[in-house]
Amino acid sequence: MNNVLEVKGLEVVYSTNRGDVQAVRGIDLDVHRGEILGIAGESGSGKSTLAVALLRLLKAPGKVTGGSVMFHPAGRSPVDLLKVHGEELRVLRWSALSYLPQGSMSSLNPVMRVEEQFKDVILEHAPARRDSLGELIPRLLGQVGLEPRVGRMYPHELSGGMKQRVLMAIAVALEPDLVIADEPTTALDVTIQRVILQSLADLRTDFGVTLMVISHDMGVHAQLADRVAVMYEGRLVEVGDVRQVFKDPQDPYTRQLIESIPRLGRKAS
Amino acid sequence: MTAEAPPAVAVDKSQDSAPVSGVRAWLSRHPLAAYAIRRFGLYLIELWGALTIAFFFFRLMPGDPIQTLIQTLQQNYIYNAQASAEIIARYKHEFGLDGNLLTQYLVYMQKLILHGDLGPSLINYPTPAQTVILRSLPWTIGLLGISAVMAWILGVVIGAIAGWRRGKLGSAIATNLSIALSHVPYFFVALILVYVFAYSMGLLPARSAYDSNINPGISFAFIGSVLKYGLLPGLSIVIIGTFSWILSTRMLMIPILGEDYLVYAEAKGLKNSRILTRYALRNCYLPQITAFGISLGFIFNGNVLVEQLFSYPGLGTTLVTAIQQLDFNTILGVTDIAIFSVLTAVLLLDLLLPLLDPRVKYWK
Amino acid sequence: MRLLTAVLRTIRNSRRLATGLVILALLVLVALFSPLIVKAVGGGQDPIELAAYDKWQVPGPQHLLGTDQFGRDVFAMVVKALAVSLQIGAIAGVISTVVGVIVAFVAGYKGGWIDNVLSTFTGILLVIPTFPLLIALSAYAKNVSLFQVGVMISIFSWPFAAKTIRSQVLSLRTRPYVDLARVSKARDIEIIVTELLPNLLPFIGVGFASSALGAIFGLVGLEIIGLGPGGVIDLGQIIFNAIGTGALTLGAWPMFVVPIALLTLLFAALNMVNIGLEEVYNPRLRGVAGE
Amino acid sequence: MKSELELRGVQQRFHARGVADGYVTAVDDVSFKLLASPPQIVSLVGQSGSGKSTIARNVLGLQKPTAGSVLYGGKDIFKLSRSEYDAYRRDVQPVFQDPYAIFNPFYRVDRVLWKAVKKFKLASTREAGLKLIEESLQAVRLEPENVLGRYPHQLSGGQRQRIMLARVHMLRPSFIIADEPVSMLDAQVRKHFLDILLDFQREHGMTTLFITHDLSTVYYLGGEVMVITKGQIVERGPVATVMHEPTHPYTKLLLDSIPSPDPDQRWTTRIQVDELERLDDNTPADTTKPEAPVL
Repeated sequence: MNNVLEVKGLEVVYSTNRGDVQAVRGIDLDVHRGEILGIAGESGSGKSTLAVALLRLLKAPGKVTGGSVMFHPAGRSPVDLLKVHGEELRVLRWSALSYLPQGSMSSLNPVMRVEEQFKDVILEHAPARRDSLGELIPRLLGQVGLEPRVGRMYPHELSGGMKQRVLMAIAVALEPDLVIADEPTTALDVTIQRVILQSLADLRTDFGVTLMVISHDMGVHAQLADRVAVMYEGRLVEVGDVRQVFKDPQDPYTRQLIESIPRLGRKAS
Repeated sequence: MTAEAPPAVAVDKSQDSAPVSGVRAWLSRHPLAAYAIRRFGLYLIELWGALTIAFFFFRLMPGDPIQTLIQTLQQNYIYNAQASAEIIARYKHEFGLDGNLLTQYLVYMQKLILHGDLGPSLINYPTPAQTVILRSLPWTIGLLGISAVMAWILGVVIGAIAGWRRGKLGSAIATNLSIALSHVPYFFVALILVYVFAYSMGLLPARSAYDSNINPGISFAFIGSVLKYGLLPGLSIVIIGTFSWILSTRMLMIPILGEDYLVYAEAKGLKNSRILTRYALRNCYLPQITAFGISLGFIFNGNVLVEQLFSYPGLGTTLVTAIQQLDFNTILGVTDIAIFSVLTAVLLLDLLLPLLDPRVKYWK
Repeated sequence: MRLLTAVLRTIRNSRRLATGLVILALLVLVALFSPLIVKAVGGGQDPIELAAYDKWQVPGPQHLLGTDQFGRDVFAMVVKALAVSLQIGAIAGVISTVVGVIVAFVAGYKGGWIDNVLSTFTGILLVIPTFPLLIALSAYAKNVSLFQVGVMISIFSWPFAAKTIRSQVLSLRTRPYVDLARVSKARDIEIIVTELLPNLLPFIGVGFASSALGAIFGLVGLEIIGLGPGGVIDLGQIIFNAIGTGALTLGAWPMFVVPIALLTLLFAALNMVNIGLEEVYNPRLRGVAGE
Repeated sequence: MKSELELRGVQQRFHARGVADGYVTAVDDVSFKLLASPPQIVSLVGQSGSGKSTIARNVLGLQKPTAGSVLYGGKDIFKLSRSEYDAYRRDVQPVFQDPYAIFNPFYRVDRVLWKAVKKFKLASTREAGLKLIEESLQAVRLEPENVLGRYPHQLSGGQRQRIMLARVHMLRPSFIIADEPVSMLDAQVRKHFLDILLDFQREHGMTTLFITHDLSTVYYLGGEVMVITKGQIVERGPVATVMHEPTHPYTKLLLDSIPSPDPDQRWTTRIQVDELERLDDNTPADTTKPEAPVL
């Protein structure tokens, strides 16, 4: 099976007291093993809701009202992500399906050292690695360009870019099949953004993970993605190879999106 | 015409540009030490301020207790001896009442700080007030300390769970009970406990701190008796205290549930129990440690009445007796001791905090 | 007018706040009409006069809650005492809120050394046990009036209001709309009154409710020790009376239970208002609060 | 006419705990001059923590610099006489970053416009005031009936930010200090906003100090640009020159970090940004920032 994830007819609504608001409207999407898939769209397009639904982190008043999400972790039997619950879901998490949140959000526990936040997830899913932790954590940190001593630090002692890198290292700690990254470069300074984008590309090379990168920034997709899916008002309007999407957009909305990118009169090196 | 106030300027920022001194550089490299020093400095200021407030408060009180005392003394002398100015002056001196207010203050503070001397107690003359107070201090520290800590632990744990499981029946019951009862004075519960367990059922004693037939000392019988007699007064503090900690912990817990790091912990596939203890509880009990310190003075206030109700031989009872007898050195002394104990407890908690919460040392 | 709609909107958003306010309103109503109620109970004579009736009557149709050791009607006493307890809450609540608000605004807005001094002073009063000071004060100042007791209690309860409001002022004064007011030539006092104060109303409400709670509690405490103001009966005094005369053992339980129940109800109502306001106005609680 | 706004050697330090000497220097010896005529657009571009917002507060008189001075018409703005102060306030007006927080949630949005009318005595009657307000709203392409009488939360971010422009339009200051005014707006709305600023320059002769982290908006606006990092201005010049021939390594780094929206122009080289150097100062990264972190 070459697909890690097969989304079919996914529907998500948010119930409000003025009726239901449909945030995701019947999405069909395959994620190929080993690729970097970009999900593009403006704010309110439903791309973050899609990510949250796939990660099974959707909270009330949001609710999945239809569709299936077949997940094919290596060495395990395929499951419908929307139908697993409790312990089964918990075991699947991180070792197979992992999450890279926005670094500027407070995703790291403020009162735990960085290394503790590696340890708890590793020990939860791979207790056999207890003895190798002392070597594993510095190696993971090194992979994203951080020194070992960062492990001894607390989140408030790190800059936004460093936090993002720590989150990246934790995300791949158990070599998951799929990492869903939600706006991984947003709210970072441009110079840091570039470093983060480079490290994300490295993750695929070094760990062979499949990455699904959600971003409103078309520049991110142009630099990083193999394929791009464009969302608009809860629908997928276009999915295709990154070159095709940028050079020859099929959907008028995609075209508009690409045209609205502010351009500098200077070519990036 | 000159300018009126130029536009208000953000204020908490320093304008001076003093050269970097060695001390400041050292402190900036040792934030923990800097924190401790700053905190201890604040403690000394608070202690001095509170003792000063208490002193002047009592000396400047309307109704002038001093005058009343002098009158009482004078009356006594008429029976005992000639009301000579000399004798009155001597008593005034002994009680620290000679000279003007400032002199009195300086003498009082000097004696207090250098010798721990609070002046003689009036009712137990010539026993010094500190001796009277020190007799009752252990009882209060034991009763109040143990019950306050128990209430805190119970309240924080139950409150955290109530927040965590909000929407569930148990949580709703705990929450609403707390809302109804958390501001009820301790002695209300004490009264009800006395009524039910002491009068109606006759199970537990309603007065005193131990069985007077048992000799005080380190013996099982005595300790058992202390526990038995302390149960009802202690319980009344624990019950109400727990409710109020439940409420405030729950209020702290609920915003934490919306924090990104909890979503992240869930995405990590950690067990629920682990998320509750390592992520949620760990972030919400820390502010409660500071709150515990601040609540101590308040708990002491309530405790005065509880002790009074149970004739518990602690500071509260000593205080009320002293007030009824106009024993002003003892009154002021009890207040001073209470101030000292509470401020010191708060200081110790605050110094402990950086060891538990890595963020503290950077706080202002 | 707009204030009113804002208030109504707030109340609609919180069942807890609404419940608290309704209970409070009922209690206040009873207190307001207490002279009439007492009159009705007496039916021409004063039911709280000494030896108005036989003493120690058990509750019945004649005397809903029985009579006390002096033959006074307990129901009438409780109604009147409720009014007194609410009065002390209102007096001390208003004084400490006003003082607290002023201190909080001066400290929070002016900042610098003024803030340091005021905050340290507030901090001292917050932490030190003030009850000894309070009881001593009432012991020495004999024959104090209810108002004086209210003032005395306020001396110790304003720091709570000051502390809550100061932290809000600190967070509000850096808001961009304050900057905008400054570049529109608004003066400090104008900014405080028109930009900050309206947004602080709920916190001022919380401060008031807390101070009122503290004052009622404080007065009851004084009565328990027998140091209350002269000439008035408050709920605490009835309880003190019940304990002192051993009413419990005489079967006159209403003298003991009813005032405690009423006070508990009052505390609960004020507390609900407190918590309701906090939940409605704390954006971090708003999203997820409510059961 | 007082037609100059000048920063001369402005330095701004803040107290901070846990740093080497107890201070962080947010703005370090910054000097530049803005001229009212000819009207110009000067962009100040820098990353978070570079000190650019502090400069805005200095210029607006909201924060008194630790050293150096802000001069309006040659006089220190913190030492103006009353009439000079009035003129300065009238002549230097801001547009802030956050279109949500700029409105006091307690009041209707038109209050900020009425305040401007009253405080700066723009009209003597209510009718004249209303007419002025409606004109200005139309000038920023807002329908008066759609915004007047509304509460802030009933309007979109773009609408709110344009009300602030309407306020500027009414006051006709010589200088607009715009601190990241478009960073919280969507791309489409952002373009609108920038066009209005350009209009103001052309039609009403207003000079704008445009503070931003985003080089692409700088490019769109044109004019002059100053690049700031670590509190110091490291490069300045016409936008075209700076963008095409950057001389300072930091400007080059900034330009190189903008992801090109073309999959055929991916980065081939790597850059190193040493965030770890901050750790060596023993500096807690998130607590030294004197300003609240921007969203």
